[in-house]
Amino acid sequence: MKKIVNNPENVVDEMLEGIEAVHSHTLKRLPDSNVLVRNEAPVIGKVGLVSGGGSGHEPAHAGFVGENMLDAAVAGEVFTSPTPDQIFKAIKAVDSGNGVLLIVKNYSGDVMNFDMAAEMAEAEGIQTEQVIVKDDTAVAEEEDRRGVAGTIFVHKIVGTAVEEGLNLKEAVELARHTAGNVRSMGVSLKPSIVPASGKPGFTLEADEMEIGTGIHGEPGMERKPLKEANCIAEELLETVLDDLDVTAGEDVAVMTNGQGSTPLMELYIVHRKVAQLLEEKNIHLKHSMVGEYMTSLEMAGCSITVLRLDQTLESYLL
Amino acid sequence: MKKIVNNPENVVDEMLEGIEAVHSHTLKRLPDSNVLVRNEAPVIGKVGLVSGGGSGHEPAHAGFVGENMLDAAVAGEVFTSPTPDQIFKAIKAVDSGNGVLLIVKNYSGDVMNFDMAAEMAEAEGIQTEQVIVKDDTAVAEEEDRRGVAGTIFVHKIVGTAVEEGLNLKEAVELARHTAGNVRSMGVSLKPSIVPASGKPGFTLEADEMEIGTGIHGEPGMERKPLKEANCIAEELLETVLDDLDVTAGEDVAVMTNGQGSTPLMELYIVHRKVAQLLEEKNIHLKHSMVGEYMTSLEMAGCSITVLRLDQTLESYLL
Amino acid sequence: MNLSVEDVKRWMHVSNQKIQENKEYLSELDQPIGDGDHGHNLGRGFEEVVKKIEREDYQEIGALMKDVAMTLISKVGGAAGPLYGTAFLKAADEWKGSPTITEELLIQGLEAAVEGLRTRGKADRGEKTLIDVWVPVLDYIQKNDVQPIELKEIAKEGMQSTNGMQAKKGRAAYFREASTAHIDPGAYSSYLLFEALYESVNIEEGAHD
Amino acid sequence: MNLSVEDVKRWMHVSNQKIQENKEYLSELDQPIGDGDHGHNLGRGFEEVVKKIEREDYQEIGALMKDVAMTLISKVGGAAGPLYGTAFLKAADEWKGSPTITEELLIQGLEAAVEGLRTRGKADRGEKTLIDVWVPVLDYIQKNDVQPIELKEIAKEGMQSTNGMQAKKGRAAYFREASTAHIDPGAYSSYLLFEALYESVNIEEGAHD
Ligand SMILES: Nc1ncnc2c1ncn2[C@@H]1O[C@H](COP(=O)(O)OP(=O)(O)O)[C@@H](O)[C@H]1O
Ligand SMILES: Nc1ncnc2c1ncn2[C@@H]1O[C@H](COP(=O)(O)OP(=O)(O)O)[C@@H](O)[C@H]1O
Ligand SMILES: [Mg+2]
Ligand SMILES: [Mg+2]
Ligand SMILES: [Mg+2]
Ligand SMILES: [Mg+2]
Repeated sequence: MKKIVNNPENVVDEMLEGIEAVHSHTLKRLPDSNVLVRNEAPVIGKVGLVSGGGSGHEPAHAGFVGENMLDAAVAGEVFTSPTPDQIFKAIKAVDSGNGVLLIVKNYSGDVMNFDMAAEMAEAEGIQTEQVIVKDDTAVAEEEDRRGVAGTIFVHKIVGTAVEEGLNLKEAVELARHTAGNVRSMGVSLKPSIVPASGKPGFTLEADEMEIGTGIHGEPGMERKPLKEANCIAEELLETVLDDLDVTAGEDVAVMTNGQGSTPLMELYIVHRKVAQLLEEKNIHLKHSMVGEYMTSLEMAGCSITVLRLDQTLESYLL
Repeated sequence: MKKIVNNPENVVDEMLEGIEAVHSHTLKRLPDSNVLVRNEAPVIGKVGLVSGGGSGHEPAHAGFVGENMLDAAVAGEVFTSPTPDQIFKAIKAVDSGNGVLLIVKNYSGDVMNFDMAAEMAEAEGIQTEQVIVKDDTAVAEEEDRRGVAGTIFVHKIVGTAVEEGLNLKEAVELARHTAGNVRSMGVSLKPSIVPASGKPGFTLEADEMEIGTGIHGEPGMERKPLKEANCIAEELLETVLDDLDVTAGEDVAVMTNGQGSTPLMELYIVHRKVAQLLEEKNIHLKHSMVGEYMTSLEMAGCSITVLRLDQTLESYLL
Repeated sequence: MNLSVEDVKRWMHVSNQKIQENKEYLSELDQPIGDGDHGHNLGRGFEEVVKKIEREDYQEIGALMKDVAMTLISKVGGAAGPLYGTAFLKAADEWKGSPTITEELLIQGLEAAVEGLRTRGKADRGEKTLIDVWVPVLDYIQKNDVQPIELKEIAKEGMQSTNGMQAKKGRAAYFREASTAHIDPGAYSSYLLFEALYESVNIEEGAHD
Repeated sequence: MNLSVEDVKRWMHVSNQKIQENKEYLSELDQPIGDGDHGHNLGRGFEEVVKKIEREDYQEIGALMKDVAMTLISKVGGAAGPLYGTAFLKAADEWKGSPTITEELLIQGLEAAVEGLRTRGKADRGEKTLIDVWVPVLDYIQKNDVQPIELKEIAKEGMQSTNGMQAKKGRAAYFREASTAHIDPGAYSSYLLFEALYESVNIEEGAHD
């Protein structure tokens, strides 16, 4: 394991200290917690927005705390859901009496821990709602789909919307609407290594790639010989467009996301092909995002996320 | 070689197409060139700002084209300086009659190619000036020092300053002043592989790190056993502070830069220690930047850049 | 089989011991069909549980069990944290105010725990989860005069039965058919808890000889 | 030794041939003390040079050499591009308007080229660069009645002399002492250019036999 860390058990705590040191203009860490909260929280009159999950996906989620985004992000251990007490602290810190919306990636652990936190909040009279993001097209069964990079679109769109005054009920609807129109698909070339275990989550031969890996290295749909960038772009994009049933004439936003160690150069090469394919299909690419948004430590590979845009979504995104 | 590319010979061209597709609101690619130019260029009344270098360092330099930053970035082949004709195209595209400042990283190839471009510009009556950034403390001889991540501070500070109206002479002075007060030092854990060759630039044992590697994998100062993050942070920071002769009571900005495949988590863990050490020394950390600014494809490791701030530099940076 | 506050404390101590001893093994079970952290997650949690209950002085089982549950909830994380946390919390509710767990209370407590597991995890028998241990154990105590050793055997069979099931819930489900020929790590840790229960009453009984 | 437009064209063709044949070797020389691209950089450039000069019809050497120079400048990049580009450009200036390079013009051209290399690269003899080939060659033609084969031998000696020097300029300088026991790739490619010159006049002379 070749990592720049101190004691592997302290990586999350030390990372959070680092984040707080750098971004103290925007956020603060709640005492004795793994919760990063926007400085202005609770914003009076505004619905609170909380997300979180295991660590190792940086900049998700702490990097998305701020105006027009999240009010708080809760960090679990590496690739491990945060616990309910932590999530509950975040909820309390951001509630201004207008209720709190929890944005959850669909992993059993996350779902259950956020559920318990919501119950704790309810017991103290704080109103919460949850939206479970299930954008990973790699899993056949819709209910079992994982929440991956598409989650960032939910943060952004709902973040802007609640800043503009949507109430909790409207925010939930918008969040579900966004989540319902976003799909992702990834490909991995090299695994990541969790600091505490020092072992890779999976292994691949020198000429293999895995289509559809999850953001903790969960198995994908197919393992096959590494293809060139254009083929990869086409395969990922087609799968996603197909699943989302996007047709000619529609508007989309696309995120080409790096999994951690993929050079920006490669992401742009992939995105170039995505843009070309969309143009050929007469699907309008209204907004592009290329970079690292939802990573898996030093995993190599990328994912493509498509969000079908309507006027509402576009107005909050752009 | 495990990369998401098509024909390795086309990586730069395809990357530039991708960048143009994504950032068309900000920049355009000059026809038949590897030059990306800000849409508003030439900005009337403003000194033009051009930088560039080999590709593979993304987001440098194309990612820094825009308001308060560069007017144009010239991309060479991977890890290879761009040619004078390309640089000259950039100069012509951004000159509004107020002259053009070239920001050059101190590599023989870059220096000579930019020199020739400046001569071409002179032959056509365009006034240019150059600032050569030599921030890499790893090289003993000051004249031979490489230009690395510190270059980004020059882009940002001079970019803001010329937007506010500095003339060419003032811009050169400010650029030299910035370059004179910035120093960097890196550590590498894993090499990168140039797509065309498919071979790593250097090799390291599983438990080794190299202190002071250049951004193309040039040798550093010392190869030694991998240390923990706090030790690495301390060694890099001390070397830089020492070289720059920063003393208690002074103000600095610090960039903790990832070399390509280092998780953000590790960068924050390093920066945490940097912030602590500075506090202990009573050096005021006024501005922190943590992330990937000057990469080397998928190299693993990080660098620390310190900029000594005075009122002028601070006013343009913050 | 009646359990005093001391018995339950001992149960938790033996549980912790077993989880620590099997920490690596539990994580190894979680490696091929999960993310290889189950033993470490529970290890972290039970270590805190015994610390917590040693610091306190309990007059009744409810308060003790609630501390166990809350500690697991806040220290384990992942899927196992809320599951075990919920199970113990629901049982604690049933045992509130009781200085002893009678057989009747044991049934009530386990019923509530299993109900909690089902609601929390939305899993059912045969989906290759810890449910495949808890449900047969509950069945057994509902229908029989409880013999600790039998209870342990039932738990063991339930754990073994997961080897051969295709996972439908949790991370293991992503492995589809590849998940089948493995023991479920959560089932194994649940078996350890019931084995610990058997051993802690047995030590007790031995002590009375 | 007088060189016609055709001779110079042939020189460039033979140069390209040699660079292409030695492309991998030149890059290998550049690997341990540079970035392993010297052969590929020059290969890319000379391929374009021969394409360019085949398309055009030259009446005099200056125009031909200027095209060679501009092509190298725009296609090679790195350190070698501006260096060779400058060298040929400066020589082209001296040869402007001349349909033949006389020995006197050859001296003037090479003087200008070496002057250009020095100004561009700020390197001097003994710093392990292509200068260590060009300077002895210039010395030789300044002081002798040029024999092509001797010129080639001088270039070869210059190239070999870099093995044992510690690099002071270019990427190789970062390798400090470790750069010493290697041939400089730029010196090797310069040797190839002079070997090509020797061979192209020799073919010519052979043709006249
Ligand atoms: N929905 C569920 N219902 C019941 N048990 C579950 C469910 N999801 C997971 N489990 C149990 O949790 C165990 C995994 O726990 P653990 O490894 O600690 O969590 P994680 O999967 O978050 O890493 C599985 O072996 C299984 O027994
Ligand atoms: N300042 C200099 N003066 C003279 N020659 C130089 C100088 N810098 C580099 N060279 C020559 O250039 C050669 C390397 O060329 P090349 O590998 O194509 O460029 P780069 O170093 O940019 O990759 C060296 O072997 C050396 O002969
Ligand atoms: Mg886990
Ligand atoms: Mg090079
Ligand atoms: Mg697990
Ligand atoms: Mg080279």
